Amino acid sequence: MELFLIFTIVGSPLIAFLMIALLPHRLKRIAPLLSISFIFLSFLSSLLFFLKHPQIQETPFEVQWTWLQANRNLSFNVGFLMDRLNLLMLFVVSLVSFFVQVFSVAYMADEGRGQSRYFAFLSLFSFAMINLVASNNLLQTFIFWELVGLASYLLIGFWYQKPSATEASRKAFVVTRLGDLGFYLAVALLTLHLGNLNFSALNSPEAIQSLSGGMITLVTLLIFTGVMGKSAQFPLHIWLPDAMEGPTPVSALIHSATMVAAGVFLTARNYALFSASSISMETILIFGTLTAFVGATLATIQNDIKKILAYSTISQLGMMMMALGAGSFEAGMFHLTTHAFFKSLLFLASGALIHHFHTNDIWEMAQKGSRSQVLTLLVIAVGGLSLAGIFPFAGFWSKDLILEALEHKPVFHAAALLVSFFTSYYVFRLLFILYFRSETPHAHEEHHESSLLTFCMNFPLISLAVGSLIVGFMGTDLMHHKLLKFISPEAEGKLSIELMMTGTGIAVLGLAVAYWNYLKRKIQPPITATGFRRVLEKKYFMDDLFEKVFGRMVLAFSAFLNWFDKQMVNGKMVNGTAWSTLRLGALLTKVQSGELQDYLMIVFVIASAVIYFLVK
Amino acid sequence: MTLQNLIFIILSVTTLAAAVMAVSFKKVIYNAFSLMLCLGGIAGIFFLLSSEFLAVMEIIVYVGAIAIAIIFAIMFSPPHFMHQPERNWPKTVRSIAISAFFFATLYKVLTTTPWGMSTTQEADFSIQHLGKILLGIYTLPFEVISIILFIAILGALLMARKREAHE
Amino acid sequence: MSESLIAYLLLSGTLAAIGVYGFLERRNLIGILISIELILNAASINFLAFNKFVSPDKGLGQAIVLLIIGLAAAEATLALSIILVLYRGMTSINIEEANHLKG
Amino acid sequence: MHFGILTSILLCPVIGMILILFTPRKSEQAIKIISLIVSGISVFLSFIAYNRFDPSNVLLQMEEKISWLPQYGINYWNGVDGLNIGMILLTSIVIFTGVIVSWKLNYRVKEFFALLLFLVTGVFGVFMTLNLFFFFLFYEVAVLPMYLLIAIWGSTNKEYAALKLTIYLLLGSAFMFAIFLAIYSLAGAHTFDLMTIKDKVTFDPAFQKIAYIGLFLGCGVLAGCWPFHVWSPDGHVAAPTAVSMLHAGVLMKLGAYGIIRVALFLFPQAAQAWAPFTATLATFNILYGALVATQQRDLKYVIGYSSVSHMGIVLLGISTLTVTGLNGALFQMFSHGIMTALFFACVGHIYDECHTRFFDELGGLAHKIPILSTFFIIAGLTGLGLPGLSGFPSELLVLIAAIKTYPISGIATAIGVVVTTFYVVSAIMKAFYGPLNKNFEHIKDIDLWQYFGRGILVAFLIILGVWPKLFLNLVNPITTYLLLKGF
Amino acid sequence: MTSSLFLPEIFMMIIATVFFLFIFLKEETVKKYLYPCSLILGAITMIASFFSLSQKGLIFFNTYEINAFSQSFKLILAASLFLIVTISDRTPSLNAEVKPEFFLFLSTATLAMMMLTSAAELITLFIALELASTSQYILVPLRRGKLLNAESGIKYLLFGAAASALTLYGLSFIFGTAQTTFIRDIATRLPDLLHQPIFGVGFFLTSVGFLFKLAAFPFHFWAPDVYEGAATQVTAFIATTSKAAAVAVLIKLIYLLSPSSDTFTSVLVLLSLLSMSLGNLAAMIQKDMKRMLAYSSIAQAGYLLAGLLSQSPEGYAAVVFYIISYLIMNFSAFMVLARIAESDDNPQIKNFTGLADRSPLLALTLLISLLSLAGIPPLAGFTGKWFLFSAAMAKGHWLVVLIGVINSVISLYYYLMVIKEAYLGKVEGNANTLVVDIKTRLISYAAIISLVIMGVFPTPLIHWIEGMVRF
Repeated sequence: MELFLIFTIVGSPLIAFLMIALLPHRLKRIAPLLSISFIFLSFLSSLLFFLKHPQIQETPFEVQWTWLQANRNLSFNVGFLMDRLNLLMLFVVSLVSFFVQVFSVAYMADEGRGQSRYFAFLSLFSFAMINLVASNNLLQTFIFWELVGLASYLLIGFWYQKPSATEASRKAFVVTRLGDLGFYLAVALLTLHLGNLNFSALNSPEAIQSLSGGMITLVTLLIFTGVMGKSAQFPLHIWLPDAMEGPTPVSALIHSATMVAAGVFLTARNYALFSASSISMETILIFGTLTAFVGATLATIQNDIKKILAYSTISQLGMMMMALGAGSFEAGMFHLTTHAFFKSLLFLASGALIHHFHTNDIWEMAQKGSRSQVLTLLVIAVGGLSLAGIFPFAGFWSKDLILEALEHKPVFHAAALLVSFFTSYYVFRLLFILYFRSETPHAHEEHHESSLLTFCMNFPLISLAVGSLIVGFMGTDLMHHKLLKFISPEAEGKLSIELMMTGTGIAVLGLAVAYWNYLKRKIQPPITATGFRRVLEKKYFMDDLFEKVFGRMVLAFSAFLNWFDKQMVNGKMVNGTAWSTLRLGALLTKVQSGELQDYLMIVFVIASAVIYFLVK
Repeated sequence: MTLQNLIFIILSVTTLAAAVMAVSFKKVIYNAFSLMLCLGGIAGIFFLLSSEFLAVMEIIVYVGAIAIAIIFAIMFSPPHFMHQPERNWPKTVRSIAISAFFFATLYKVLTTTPWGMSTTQEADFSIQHLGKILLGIYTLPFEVISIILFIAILGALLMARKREAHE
Repeated sequence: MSESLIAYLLLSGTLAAIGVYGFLERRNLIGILISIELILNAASINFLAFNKFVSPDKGLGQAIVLLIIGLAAAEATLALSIILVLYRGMTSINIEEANHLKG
Repeated sequence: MHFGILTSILLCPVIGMILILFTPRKSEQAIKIISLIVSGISVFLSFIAYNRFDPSNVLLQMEEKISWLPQYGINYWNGVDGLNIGMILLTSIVIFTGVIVSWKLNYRVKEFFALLLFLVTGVFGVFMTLNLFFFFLFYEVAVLPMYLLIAIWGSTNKEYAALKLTIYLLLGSAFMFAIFLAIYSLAGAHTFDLMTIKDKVTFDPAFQKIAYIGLFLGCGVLAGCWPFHVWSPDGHVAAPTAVSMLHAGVLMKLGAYGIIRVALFLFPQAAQAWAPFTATLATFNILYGALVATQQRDLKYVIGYSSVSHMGIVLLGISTLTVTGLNGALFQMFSHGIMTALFFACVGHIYDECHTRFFDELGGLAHKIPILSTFFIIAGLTGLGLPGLSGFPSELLVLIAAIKTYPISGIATAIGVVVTTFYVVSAIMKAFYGPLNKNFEHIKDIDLWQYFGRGILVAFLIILGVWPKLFLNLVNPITTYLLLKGF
Repeated sequence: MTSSLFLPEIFMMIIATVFFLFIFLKEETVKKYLYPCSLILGAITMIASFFSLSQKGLIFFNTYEINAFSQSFKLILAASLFLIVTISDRTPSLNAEVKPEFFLFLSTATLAMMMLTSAAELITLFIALELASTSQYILVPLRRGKLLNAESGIKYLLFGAAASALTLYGLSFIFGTAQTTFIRDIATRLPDLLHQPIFGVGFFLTSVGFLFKLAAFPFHFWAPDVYEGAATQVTAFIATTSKAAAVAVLIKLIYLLSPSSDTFTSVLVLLSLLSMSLGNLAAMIQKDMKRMLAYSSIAQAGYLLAGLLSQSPEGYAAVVFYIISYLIMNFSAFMVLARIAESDDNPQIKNFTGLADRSPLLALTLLISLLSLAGIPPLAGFTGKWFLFSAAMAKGHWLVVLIGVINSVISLYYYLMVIKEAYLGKVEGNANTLVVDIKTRLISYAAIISLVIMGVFPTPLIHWIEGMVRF
């Protein structure tokens, strides 16, 4: 019975993908319905699985088969592991994916033939993500890790007519694969040294003893490079802002809740291995802080609504990494869950706004009377407040948990506070511009949408808003930390009061500064960027660093190789030898001078030489 | 020194001198004449080697026929008053060197090998014995030599006939 | 210098060497022909010398020399006829001008 | 005694060729059908051979032996074991799809298909035979028709490429010729039968060292080993579609197969001694091929250089001399064969439709030919080793084997994978995505028949990617046996 | 009885006399009857020598030995004469009135070569060699009235005269040391002769005459000029038949009398290496087809020497196998040449453009023969080379094998140039498709099939040859 449930969880999106891909043209229209129903089926079965196994915390359910026999004593297997961490992620992934697909029905309504392709890719992505989450060994995670990268490549480049979209998809795929390089090497090293890649084996105490300290650090850091690539940590985060070229529901699903969270999940999954080496924990902490700071600062100056949310995701992921680095993986996972809800909510809402105003720029939305979209603005407010960490919303609880985890690291604690200040600053900047700075809505033409489409648009928004509220409370002691207990039994979730006070204080401070800037002085977006702002404009020169330095250097080297191949290897070695044999031939024919006496001279010389040798 | 040796020395000196003259004179006609002299000397040596018939044959065929044919050819070819190409020294030096090298190796070979002298005393040099061999062991070469001569003459005729066709 | 085998062999060796010299040096076709005759005669001296001093059956060498003389005659006639054809073609029998076929 | 299945596979193309020679020149359709039937039978027969083959039994199966010239140690001896059953299957599939793909050919059809079948006979022969004489004979039979096929039906600077290719490959085979004879007489084997040589003769180390490197470079020339790879990009680009499919798909595997079957089998100690050298060459292959591929402006050149890079992975797998490495190499040979065949099939169609392969002239084709672009993208993804497609398991196995013995090569392979991703994705972007080039309005997508031809290849890629056991079960026992027996 | 022993030679003499009589007939009867009559006579000789294959015996006071070896070579020589005669119907470079003499000299040359193969006595050998050379000296300048052929004629004659003079000199040395000219007797005296260097010198000088006919390295200089200067049919004759005779004699001499001192073998190795490399390298840049085939025949002489230098029964068998396949390959190449050359001037490589369109059969024959010359499987050339090089390798001459194989790759280059011209060349305007008469068609099919059969299934032929090579 469990096996059947697992297969439905894991297999249903794949079936949806195959059915849509093989659908004849006439039936392309039912693609959305197909993919939504199957993702919902997967969500239901995971729920059912949880209900049937309440005591899931203690006895994880695992099943596996051998997939690849490398040689007599080395084999890789394929399997599924169901324990509290997996189930939590399964809920998050399938739920968010379900809401996004419902929303996409409305968003992609006027896409026509591309719609079936869109939904096929979406179900492919959900299949890959679910399997990644449910897998029981590192190799299978790596396999679906790359498939997820592929799905994000296909979806970012969905509107392949736009050169900028294809450019962004290429960048995303190459950068993530650069990260996966480390992960790939880690998988190879671990197979070499441990032979068995199951998570249970990896994190077992005897495995950690058998590996030398240096090897554990090396392997964990290599895995971390993979995580950096996928979860857009500091040096490899450059692809996420460009990934906004894709349709907004895609960003909502992939670039806020699921894919980017995969890195955090992987670290959490192998937490025993990671925590075994203090150096890697330190590096995770440092990189997490850097990412959080960079993300938050860059988000403050963006005018494109999706870019703001992208940078905010980067900074929140940085926060999660800081929590993991600091030693409490339940804080990280709890923030991941809450973040999944309110960030996907924010993205979907901004999608609704873009869909309505046909522009990404918040200032233009303001001119076009963004105030008129009451429901969307309300929902954005809910999401924004929970992002900023205001009291009753989900963000507040999980952020404070992280602050509490960072308690004993003063420097990183201060950095976290600074980041949450910037977070609340750009959230309220967004809200004030959209709400208070918007002109009175001129009588815009009321293009009425069919009731179904509006429902598809609003239902996910509302449910996600409610979700982001409930999830927050589940962590508090009111519901005696049901969610926290669910994540890790021994976590004592009470928060110290003064920490809550400082958190809220910082958030209010951010609100005040934003109010001062945008309502009081009504500053317009500055034209010329000066000083620190220019640095921000140039995204800390990171993009240039990659494009100009690495890209140019590698391409220059391969240009040299290409020249070397054409001229030296091909030109000199091959044509050269051919030319010299021909020259030798021409030389030999010179000997054939046509003079009989020259011939005979050679004949007699050689004849007497031979006689001489024969005699000697 | 017996009379035999004396004659041998005189004959060989004359032959060699004539041979040198045959290949060194600028005018071809002189070469032809010195060739005839040299062949005469060789006939003498044949005589010394106790095969008189061959000496006579040498005189008749070589001197009488081939040398004369050569002189005929010289008459047909460009008259000797036309300017003779002056001597090309590098070529001469080169050929002297090669022939000297050739002779040196031959000399080395000849002098080092122990020649087994024949033991049989009754040496029958007579013409009857020669005839018996020519029609005994060498019947086939004897026939074939006639075909060769026939072919050579036919070829010469052909070359001559080419003259009209050519004009 | 006693009249022994070595003497004759050396004599024919020098004759052959002179023939070779003539062959390589003469610029006139007929000159070359003459030097060929010389080499052939050197060989016949060789044969006769061996016939007298070494060969058990004295008639062998003589028969061979007889055949050689026949051969030489055939060769000479043929060579002379071709030389005359060449002379008609390029009005000179200088070997160095007969080098159109080369390369 | 079952009828000689191997000889009948070998005879299929020969009979086809003879039939074609007698069909009149004008009835082109009949010629195409004959070659299709013949290659179809060869596919059918190789499938029979495949499922009759029992992997656990490591010894030779379906042996056929006819003594040809016994006193010269030459006898016609075919046999199948784990190494070549996969290759025979690969060849039959590639020729079958190759014939389908060149269905629209109209210039001198008779000679084209006759030469194509002659080429395949050579390839089949090499994969089946266990006698060095016939190995060499079929090896050259496989190379020579290449010249005419490329020189007459080829495209960019075809004559130069054809000549370079033929002379290069034959020069490589010249070394093999000398070494085979040396094995026969110098080492006193007095037979060309591979197995009897192995049992009868123990070669002295000095001879082994020279012989191994001679064979490795001789076969390596065909396998596109680094300094001798120069002919393969030009050859692929100039060759017509079916020929470059066969060539990159199968002929390059001939070289690698030769190294394993003859060089590694007979001279294991020398293989060990030379392993570091060959591994560095292979690493050079991988990185060099990938990096140069990024610079190419012609779609076919990109694939040509990618073949060089992927063959580097095969050579690296061989030089690790571990069971995993060898399994990875054999798997990569099979999967790369199918992948390149698919690549060239797609590019062939693009060239027929748009008459150009340069990136700056192409663009936005996905809009007009969606099915073909999907096939191309699938081939590209296999190239960059995406899990779920057959490229991944082989690269994984080779990486694991390489990391243990040559860590630098292992890292280089991983970096190579990233560079491959870059040039594959850029190629897809430049050729298929972006705005549609205006003068390609008229191009039409592949019809059902062509779809079927390429579909088989895609099916193989996916099946092997998802379920690699199918191929590895074949290969595992023989490689373990080979390496155990050798060292 | 003895006459049946001497059957092939008798028939050759009959042919010679018939052709001689033709000289005196009128112009148009000659034009009408000469060619068919020569075909019939050629065929009869071939059949006669086929029937006399099993003869054995010694005639002419055992100076003339008839055994399997000599009889099979007579069959080969008769066959190649017949083939040469078949392609001499239209000879643009020989004017009509010279035709009877042309056939006469051909037959006398073949007669002489037949005698060469079974001569058991050195002087008979030499005289037969002279007869063969003399008839060839006349054939070369026969070409229609251009100066070049006279020049090539005189070069061939003088070079030949020098070579035969040296041979004669060598013979005198052998006569001097062995006191006898019968090869069998010398063979019996061989053990004590070997330590005398003079015998080695004599033997080498004797082989000079035959290396000259084989066109091996130092004695090859005449080949390019003569091949280019002579008429196509004459060149074909010199390239095929005289080479076969030279090989036969060399095999017999080396088999029986070879001073197996390693200096002699290293001399042969040197000659083989040099002629192979020089032949192939020089041929690469040739434009004139006949001159290219001349250089390629020098290279083939190098391969034959590679077989000879092994001085082992397998080596000799390989040489005989290779010379047979060489005859067929070279003959079919010259046949295509003869058909291509309409006018008298030599066919250049560019005359072959678009041959595949003009006449596919001739193009195919050219392709098969040139590829077989280059040693590409599955043709006879490859199998021949395989046997040659395996014999050489058996005696440890790995350098000869390596250089030989690299040379055959180089040779492939210039053969491919011709094939490229034939198959890829676009002939502008409506190409006058060559009308190929039945006879050529038949011979082409025969040549192609025999080359492929000898390549793929050489067993019966090799067995027959091995039996034959035993003296």
